[in-house]
Amino acid sequence: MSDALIELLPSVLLEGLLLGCVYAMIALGYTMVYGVLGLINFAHSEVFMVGAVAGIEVYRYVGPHIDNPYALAVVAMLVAAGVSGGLAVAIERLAYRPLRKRGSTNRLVPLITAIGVSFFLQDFVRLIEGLWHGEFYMNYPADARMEAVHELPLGMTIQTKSIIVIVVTAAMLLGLDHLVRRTRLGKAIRAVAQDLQTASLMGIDPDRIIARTFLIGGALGGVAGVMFGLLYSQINPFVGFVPGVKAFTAAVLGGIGNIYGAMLGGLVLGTVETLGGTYLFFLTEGAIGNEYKDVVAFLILVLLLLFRPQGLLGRTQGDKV
Amino acid sequence: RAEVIKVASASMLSGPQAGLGEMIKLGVQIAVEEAQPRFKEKGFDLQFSPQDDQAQPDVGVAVARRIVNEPDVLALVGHFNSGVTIPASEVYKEFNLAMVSPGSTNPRVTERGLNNVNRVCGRDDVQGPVGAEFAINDLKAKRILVVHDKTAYGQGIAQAFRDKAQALKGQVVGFLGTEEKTNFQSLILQMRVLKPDLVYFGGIYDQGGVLLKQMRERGITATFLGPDGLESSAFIDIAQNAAKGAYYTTVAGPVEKYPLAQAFADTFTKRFGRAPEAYALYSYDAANVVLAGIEAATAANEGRKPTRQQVAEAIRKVQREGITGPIAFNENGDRTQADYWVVHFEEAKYPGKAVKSITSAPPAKK
Amino acid sequence: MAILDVQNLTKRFGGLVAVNEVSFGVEAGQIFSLIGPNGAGKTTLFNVLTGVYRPEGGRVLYKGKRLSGLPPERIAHRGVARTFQNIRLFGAMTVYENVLVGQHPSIRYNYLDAIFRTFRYFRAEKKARVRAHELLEYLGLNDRAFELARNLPYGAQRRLEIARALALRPSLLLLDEPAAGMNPQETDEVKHLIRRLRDDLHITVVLIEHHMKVVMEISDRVVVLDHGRKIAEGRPADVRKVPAVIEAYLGKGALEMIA
Amino acid sequence: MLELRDVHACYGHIHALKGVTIHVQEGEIVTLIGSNGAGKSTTLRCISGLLAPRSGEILWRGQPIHGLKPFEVAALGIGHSPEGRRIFPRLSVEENLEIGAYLERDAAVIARRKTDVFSLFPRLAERRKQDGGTLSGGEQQMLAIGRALMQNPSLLLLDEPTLGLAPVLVENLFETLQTLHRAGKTILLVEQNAWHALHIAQRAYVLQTGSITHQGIAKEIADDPEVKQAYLGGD
Amino acid sequence: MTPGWIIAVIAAAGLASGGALMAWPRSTWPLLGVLGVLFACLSVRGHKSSRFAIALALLLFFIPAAGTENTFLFELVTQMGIFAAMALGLNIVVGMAGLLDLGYAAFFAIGAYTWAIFGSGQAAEFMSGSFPLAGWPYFYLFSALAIITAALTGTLIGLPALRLRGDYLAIVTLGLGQVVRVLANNLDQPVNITNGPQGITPIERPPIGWLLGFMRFIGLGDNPALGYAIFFYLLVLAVIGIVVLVNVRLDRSRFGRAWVAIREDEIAARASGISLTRTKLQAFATGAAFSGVMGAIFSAKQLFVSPESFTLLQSITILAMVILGGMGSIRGALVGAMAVTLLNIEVLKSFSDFLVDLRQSGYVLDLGIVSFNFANLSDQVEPAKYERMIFGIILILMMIFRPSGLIPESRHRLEAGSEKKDGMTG
Ligand SMILES: Nc1ncnc2c1ncn2[C@@H]1O[C@H](COP(=O)(O)OP(=O)(O)OP(=O)(O)O)[C@@H](O)[C@H]1O
Ligand SMILES: Nc1ncnc2c1ncn2[C@@H]1O[C@H](COP(=O)(O)OP(=O)(O)OP(=O)(O)O)[C@@H](O)[C@H]1O
Ligand SMILES: [Mg+2]
Ligand SMILES: [Mg+2]
Repeated sequence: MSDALIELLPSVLLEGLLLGCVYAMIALGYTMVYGVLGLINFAHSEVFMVGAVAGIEVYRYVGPHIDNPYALAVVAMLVAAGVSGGLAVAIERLAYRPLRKRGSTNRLVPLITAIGVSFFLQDFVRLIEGLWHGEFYMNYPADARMEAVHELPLGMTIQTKSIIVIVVTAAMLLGLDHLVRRTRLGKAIRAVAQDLQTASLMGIDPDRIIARTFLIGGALGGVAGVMFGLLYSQINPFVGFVPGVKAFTAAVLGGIGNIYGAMLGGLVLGTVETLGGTYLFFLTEGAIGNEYKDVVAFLILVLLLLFRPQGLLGRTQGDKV
Repeated sequence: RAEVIKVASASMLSGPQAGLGEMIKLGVQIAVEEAQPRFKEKGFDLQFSPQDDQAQPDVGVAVARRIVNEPDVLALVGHFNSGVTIPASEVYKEFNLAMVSPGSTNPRVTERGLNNVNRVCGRDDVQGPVGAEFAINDLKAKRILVVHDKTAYGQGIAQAFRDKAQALKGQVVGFLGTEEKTNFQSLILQMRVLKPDLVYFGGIYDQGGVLLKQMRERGITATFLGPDGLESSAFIDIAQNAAKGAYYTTVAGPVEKYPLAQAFADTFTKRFGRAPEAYALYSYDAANVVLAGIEAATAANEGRKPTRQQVAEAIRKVQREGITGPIAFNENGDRTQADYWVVHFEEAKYPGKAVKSITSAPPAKK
Repeated sequence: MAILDVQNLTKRFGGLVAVNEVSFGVEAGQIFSLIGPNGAGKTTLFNVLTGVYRPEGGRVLYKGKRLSGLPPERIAHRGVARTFQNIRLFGAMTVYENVLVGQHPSIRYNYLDAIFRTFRYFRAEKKARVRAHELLEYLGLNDRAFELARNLPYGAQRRLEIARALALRPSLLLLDEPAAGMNPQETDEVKHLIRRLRDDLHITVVLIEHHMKVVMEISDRVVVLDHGRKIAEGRPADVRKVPAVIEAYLGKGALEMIA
Repeated sequence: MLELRDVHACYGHIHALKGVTIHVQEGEIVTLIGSNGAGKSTTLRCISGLLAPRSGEILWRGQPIHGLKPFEVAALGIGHSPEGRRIFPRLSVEENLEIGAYLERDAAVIARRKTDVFSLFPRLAERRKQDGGTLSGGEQQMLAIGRALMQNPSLLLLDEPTLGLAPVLVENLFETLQTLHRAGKTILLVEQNAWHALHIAQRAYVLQTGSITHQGIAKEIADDPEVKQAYLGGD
Repeated sequence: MTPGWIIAVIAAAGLASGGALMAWPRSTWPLLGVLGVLFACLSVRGHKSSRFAIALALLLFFIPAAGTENTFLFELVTQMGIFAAMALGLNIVVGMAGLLDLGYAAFFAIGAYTWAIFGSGQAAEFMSGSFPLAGWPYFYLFSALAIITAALTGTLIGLPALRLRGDYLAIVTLGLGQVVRVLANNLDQPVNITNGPQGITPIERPPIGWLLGFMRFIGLGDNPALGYAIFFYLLVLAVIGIVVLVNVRLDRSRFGRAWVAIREDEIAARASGISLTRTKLQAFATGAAFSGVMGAIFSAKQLFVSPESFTLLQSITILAMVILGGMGSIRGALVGAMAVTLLNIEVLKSFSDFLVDLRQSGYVLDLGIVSFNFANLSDQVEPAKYERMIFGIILILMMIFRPSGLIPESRHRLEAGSEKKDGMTG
């Protein structure tokens, strides 16, 4: 038996990596908004969901006209990025900016707003989809070419769509890193994040920078939504919640506000979850199993944070006494 | 002005399970709309009051308290989750309000012997064993893996399945619970080690379909069997080609055996623009039982509006041919004789084909 | 005997040695000043003394007992109070509450006393309230007692920080640039205040300050830090003649100004 | 160049400015002195758009600028080094400076300005990569001034730039301001160190609880007995 | 201080709405009136005893009198009370001490299971003895025990949280809250402690012979259903009274000040001799205790507990109550809990019932230019389905228009008031 378990390990890690990619993409959205506003944008899980739904609509309406599944996936991702990015900007405009303008400094107030936005979007999407298609459970159509299985060494197998997910995630991360670290916009984002008022004294328009941050984070969430749909097929207006919480956890695990942290946190969380979910059952000889995978994931989170309270890649507060 | 009689439905209309809850509501709505002319003739204005219990016990209890304090409500179809039904029924009991649940299959719902609580669905401790018999005797399963969704429904039925399968000398290689809704990769990895030839999934189609699809994608070929939670056209939409060859057990008989069901499906599709799913059938039946009970009680009351007590007594005595088979209740409120069917998706198409019928009565009161 | 004895204290941040083998002693009842160029390590030294940072080397004795290594709250309980270079008040609390919080260690009653409002609770709270008013009076903040601390003007905030520190009933008080941001007249007031703290309340004061007028006029003893090292120590009049101090810190103009 | 006419400003119900009228000519150093809470910082905040005046006008080269947002004011060439330094704590020293030159897109110009700032404050060059938030108080002050200089503004608003600086640096700073002045910069300087400020300024205003009490040539103000008594420390 | 005539108006409104509620116990408007008056009693200043008297009259006379006709009123106020206690507890942790806790429902779960396991046959599954523990002292004993277990768990959860700041703390509490729920859902094997997803039922309720006797005496009959509705109503009111009292007293003691101080500035607080460890743990334990005792009451009232009642959503709802009411404000927490509960189980439901009725009656809204027949409303627009959406919108609007809450924290006024009183007496 134990040989079989060891043989399984590479496959388990590969699955963890895939799940981690989805978490990471969502986590990036959390981290970016957190970075700039210090706000846990709970509505981000709904931005992600809307991305997934937008992707479905592409498959519904554009799908019949495009025969190339890869091109179709790319179109879906682009549209989802646009829709989710736009939605994120709209949320910022309508729900968060009025709060900023009223000079509220309490960070929990936007948190509650975010929850309100979340509730609203879930049922709103449901209403729209219901009126439009009479149904709000949606499925990404299967395409044989996307599902094709490739053999890898060590008994691992991978599907074409999974390869796409990994490649897209890597590309997005590199692009984002360049943007934030090297460009003027990136520096402005960080400056606004740390002191909005002073940043505006330097000639930076904070509203614009914040809107762009939401745009980028939202677009990433939209792409993540399509990736999620491709990987796991089923989508509904409530699908954002669980991955949202996990991704937020991943963002914190990696050190919230830190882009590489979000990435690493996502991967670690995806891997730990898959490892726990797979092996607990065998290690305890069936006494407990998959149902404890979140417990394992969270306990590891707690342990890691005990030793690194600022998250894996987070920096200690630069706050001087 | 005509006297008002209200029938309420209580199910989850918001949140992740809203799809199911909505089906329940729509089933009742059709039944009420069909009955309205009949009631009008007798001088009653029959109305429908749909309620949202959010699948949460405390909201369910609050809803129950609202409903019982609305005197025009004479009976209720609902709730769905056993976890909500049980505490809510305690409230209904205090006010003698009859309820007929379309989907609470947990044995405890009726085992408490309350005389206002009935259900038209099966019981976990019957349907599970029916599935186990089929798996061992007909499918000749050698290595069985039982998976469930960690809900009262899914886990209850899976336990009953496991116990029966073991009693029939089947080898159950694992009993796994998961709250996961979308990513079943770790279960599938476990399957690669456990090598089952049959996977029993205790749960609802929205998870079951995804699990099945991912299993097939990863080359797990074990036969897939589940309870009536899988009964839905959405199961096919989700699992797509992977649905081919799957089985499920159900109380709702095949359309060709129950022509009424076809008529209902047509009406439903025409009215709401989509096909009904399992719980719409159950709730339609439940609503008709409720309405029949009210009509009987009215008749017994010389055409005057009956009391809740009278309605509750009448509902317990109803006997009628429903679209899911004949309906009559025993002293606990369970269906006396239920026909269980095994349905097979020979193609990835809904509905599947009934391949076996097993008649079973609820277990005697403990 | 020295009330505070700093021995070979070292504090590093990564490669930077912010405090480098610094030793000195402060006698009870002294006003002791710490000066030096920006970034010399003065504030860091305060932070080590009050337990915010752990030193990498050396030790601190206070009344003959080891202080280094203790957490800040324990050090506060021992009677060492401080103010901060960047003002740190409890902004959403009133001026008066700030001073009550400052008395935390000396208000002695337990959880159940608070819930059942026992005699002990009333006695302790009463005492604390009276003392809070005395302190506010002493620092001229009485008429602003029920304003939120964050709404005070800068100068008043500085005084409130001192009041809060005094609430601890310290025998050693560390003041980090108390006269920063004050105009000459207000600076004079601070000077008198510090004298009074020593003379009336018998508190030993360690002072960081860039206003040479204050430092030179009221200090009994001065230590000069530069790049984390002690470069001079002595009476004010002596220290300000040390060429290294003039070079690194005072500049020539400053001398003229004091003179 | 800059003109404030009867500006009133409030924080909630606190009336902080009660009709302030001042003006600054191109190329001069004007200083604003007054005791704590007099409204000096508030005046600067009104100019740079951080606080909208309740009433009154602020004119920049004849155009009204009250009601503009801070970043719009900055784009006009008004640089503000705010009270309390307001360093970006988790940007490095270098990045803090670069943010100061946000409006300048030419990398060569930015590099040149950076060199200038580093030669003014060598300590900052040493700490190029250190996080702004971990600098000592005085180092942060240098960085704040450096950052404002990076903007290369036509009008520089400085709010207590010497706060927390060592005496030798205070001296250097005032010399620098004079150098800038000679190079044609216009500076509005808020200072507690009135003696020094009046020394280098051409004109001065004295602010007392929200109103201007004295104004005129800096030297004359410095000799005014009342001012002397209140702001220059008696004798 | 509010002028006296306003108090008189409030009293008159209380009388009017209370009377109306007795006359029309099923109508929403008088109920809103009564709750509005209670809200007013909480929000005006001064006249302590008059306000107290008005509130007591409503709570102990008018509402019970109407409640005997419509027991939903008891349910509503009882739920409000349960949530209010939790909001008060969370207010200590989040509002006062500034520790963002997203797993607060865990303590509620612990309290609920403490009684559920022993107040039902469940305990017999894993230990010997005769269960359920029915009869006089047990329920009260276990409610006290629930306080202790919840407080202990609070301390345990607080321990790893000590080193963490802000949102790191939030995620850890979120995680640990999930762990408690997952445990409740899974501890049915290998040993069956919680009965897993099946939940535990029936749960014993304390005997209420005395109350039934009293009800017979005043001519209310002895229907135990009504009796228990009244019993839990009174019990929750009493507990809320105690919780508020404890809260106020802690708030005005060195403990409350220490909580606020660490929220405002940890470093300065430590320099003032406040131990972070101790203060944070005290906050966690106190907050948890309030939730624990209500958990025990909840389980007895519902006769049923299952893990579904203790989700992240529940924690978030309580947090929304605290913020909506006004962070750090005791009266705010009360009002926030009242408002959210009222919205969720009464106002939104009445509203959607109303729309459903409109539709069924084929009502035509005629605005001159456009007219709309409600009967044509698409079935997708079932009002009952969108209660949460409306709740979401209300949350957003509330935050935009009252960002500091319905009754903001007001430490200065509080201290000024108490000081004046001290001045008069001493
Ligand atoms: N947390 C920290 N991390 C890294 N470096 C630090 C940290 N705190 C202080 N430093 C560095 O240590 C040196 C000493 O700083 P400190 O604040 O003690 O100076 P100071 O003498 O108080 O100066 P000032 O008079 O300007 O306040 C400075 O160069 C500063 O940049
Ligand atoms: N954010 C604020 N909220 C409320 N009142 C404020 C605020 N900022 C300043 N004030 C008040 O406005 C008045 C003017 O303040 P301002 O900061 O302009 O004074 P200043 O002259 O710069 O004093 P200082 O020398 O202390 O910096 C003061 O009475 C102060 O208390
Ligand atoms: Mg310093
Ligand atoms: Mg100022």
